[in-house]
Amino acid sequence: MSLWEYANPVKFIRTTDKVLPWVWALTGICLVTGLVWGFFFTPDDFRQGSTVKIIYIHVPSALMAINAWLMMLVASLIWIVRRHHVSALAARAAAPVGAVMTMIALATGAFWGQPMWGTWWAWDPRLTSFLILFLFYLGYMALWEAIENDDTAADLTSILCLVGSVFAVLSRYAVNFWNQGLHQGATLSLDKEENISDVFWFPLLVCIAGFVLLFIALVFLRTQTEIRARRTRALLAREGQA
Amino acid sequence: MMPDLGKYAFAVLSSYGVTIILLSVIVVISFWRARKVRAALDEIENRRGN
Amino acid sequence: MVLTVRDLAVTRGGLAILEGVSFELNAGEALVLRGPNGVGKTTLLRSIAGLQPPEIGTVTGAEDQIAYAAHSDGLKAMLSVTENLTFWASVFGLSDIEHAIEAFDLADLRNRMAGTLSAGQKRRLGLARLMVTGRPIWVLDEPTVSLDVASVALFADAVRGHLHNGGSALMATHIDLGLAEARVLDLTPFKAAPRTRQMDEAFL
Amino acid sequence: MRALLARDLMLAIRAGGGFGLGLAFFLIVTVLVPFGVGPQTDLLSRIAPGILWIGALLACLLSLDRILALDWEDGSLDLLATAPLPMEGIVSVKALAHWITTGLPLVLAAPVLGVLLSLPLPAYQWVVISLAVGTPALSVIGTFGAALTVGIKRGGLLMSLLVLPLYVPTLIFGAEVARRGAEGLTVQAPLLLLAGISFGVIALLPFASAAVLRINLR
Repeated sequence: MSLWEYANPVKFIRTTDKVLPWVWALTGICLVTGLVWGFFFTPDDFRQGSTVKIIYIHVPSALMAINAWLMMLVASLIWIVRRHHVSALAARAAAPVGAVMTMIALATGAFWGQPMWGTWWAWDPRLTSFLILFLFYLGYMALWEAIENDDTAADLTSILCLVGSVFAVLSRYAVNFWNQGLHQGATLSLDKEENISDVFWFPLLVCIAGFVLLFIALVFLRTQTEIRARRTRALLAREGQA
Repeated sequence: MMPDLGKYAFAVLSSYGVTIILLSVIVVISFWRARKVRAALDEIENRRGN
Repeated sequence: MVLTVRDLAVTRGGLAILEGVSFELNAGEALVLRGPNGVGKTTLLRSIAGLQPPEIGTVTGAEDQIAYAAHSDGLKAMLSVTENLTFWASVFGLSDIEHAIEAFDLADLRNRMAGTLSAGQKRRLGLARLMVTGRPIWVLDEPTVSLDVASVALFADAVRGHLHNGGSALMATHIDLGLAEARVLDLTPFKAAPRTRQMDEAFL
Repeated sequence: MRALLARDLMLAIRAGGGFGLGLAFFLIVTVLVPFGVGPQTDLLSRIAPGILWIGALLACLLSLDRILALDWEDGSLDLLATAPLPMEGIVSVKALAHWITTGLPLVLAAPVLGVLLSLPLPAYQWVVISLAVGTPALSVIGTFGAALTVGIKRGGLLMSLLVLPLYVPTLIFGAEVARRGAEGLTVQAPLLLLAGISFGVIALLPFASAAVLRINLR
């Protein structure tokens, strides 16, 4: 019984069908708890006032924006190496979710930046990197849509994802070099947890868990949809032939 | 019930608003498309079964 | 030089169209593929030429031996007849194009731009390209489209000369080339049973 | 390979459009910018390095779909794939031909157009050097984009969308070299990084382009 068995589409659908309700329930619990806790029951920051509440959506969405791309990268590699269809379809399913996460991170960043820095948008390295990431998501999705043959599309988008990842890292480097920026350093780091106090830290953790679960739930659901759509096309093609 | 957001109310509320809207959109689209595709597949499978 | 095709199955647009195709092509032999439109002649030839990986089965003896000619001739409108031929010859590491020009009666056209040629003249130029490649196995997809009777005869002579020199030819065509020695393989019996491609099998 | 390069160059000369198109576009961009931002010399001279880089980049982008699409349409690409040339070599030669017909003229034209934008005197050499180092990367990356979209009808817009984010690091470092040169600062760091990107993509990206092209041909 190896992990690769889940790469069988039927097995994948059967398993995720069993798991999905639980994931959705957990997602709901975490998101509602985290956001309500964060919005209603956390104190204001002495410097940033009530805007600190934005952290409960800004940080998790930014994390997921990057992690979604990483997940697509891993899925693309699996498709290239082992040619499991579920893997390619999961990458396709994750892209719009990642794009939405990027949009949320950018939008909340703008709303936060306006009162703090006095500007909606600054060409700060982090902001710029996320904008570039968003462009990568758009290009990736557009390429999937543009190609008719499913396997060709899977092959080409996987390679685009690999090449894109390299260039995304390069861009991150480049924009850092180009502008030192306004954005504060990472809020979360393992060795200095004290830079954010527990009052903010626990609801943030719950929110991150909620966003991760939401991502998983959405990717499972959307991958199922992609598998069914592919199966529909395969059946239709066979009918047309017979 | 509503916490006092002070002068930053607009920033905080619109952040939460945008997030909830965007997340709802992607969730609703995902479910809608899942249902549509599932229906299409069921129809073909039933046709084959008969 | 033997081209061996074993148990080949090919797909087009996600559907299996031919399966179990096997044949051998020896030096000096010509094989004509026949079959109704859509049976998969083009796809089969593309697989043999190595442009498309076959679904199942093997093609041996094809590596770096094949000169492929399809519906489009790969001619540049802004290059003259000589320049087009010289280019393809040098891509294949050769330089002599005179015999090809002669064989396809292109001598009068040699300085004309390819874009100003008629369809039949372009086709002749496209076929002359085969002769400058120096490759022993010609894989031809509908080589006689838009050729008149005289040109078809020229082409048949060129093929015959090629076979005589130890080459071989694999052609998909409808018309009679007047090549009495050519074997004929009808592809209709190899039509694949309705099934999807292996790749899609996982979804069924 | 040399034959392929010679053919592509000859086609670019004969068919026109090859050399002329990119240059004309570059000229249009640099002429339009002063109309857009106003004729103040000090402002123009400050943004001139960036404008020249953006103009060069757009001119490259515009001519990308000619790299492979023409050979795809007339079947040459199929025939080249069966020829004894490695696909990696074919895409590299195509990129080189694109650079010679588009990138090189842009490099040479940049100082002339710099006059129109009152480019500061010390910037001339750095604009030329940064373009000379950076435009090969633009051609190679562009060939990758062209290979990705070669089978798609009207893939031009899609290709721009795919290539644009890939151009970002090259543009940033290239424009940075030009800007620092204009301000008389040291350019060593961005220039080295720009050269690094160029060498990196020239060495590695053709493998990706070749893989993509093989997938598209099958």
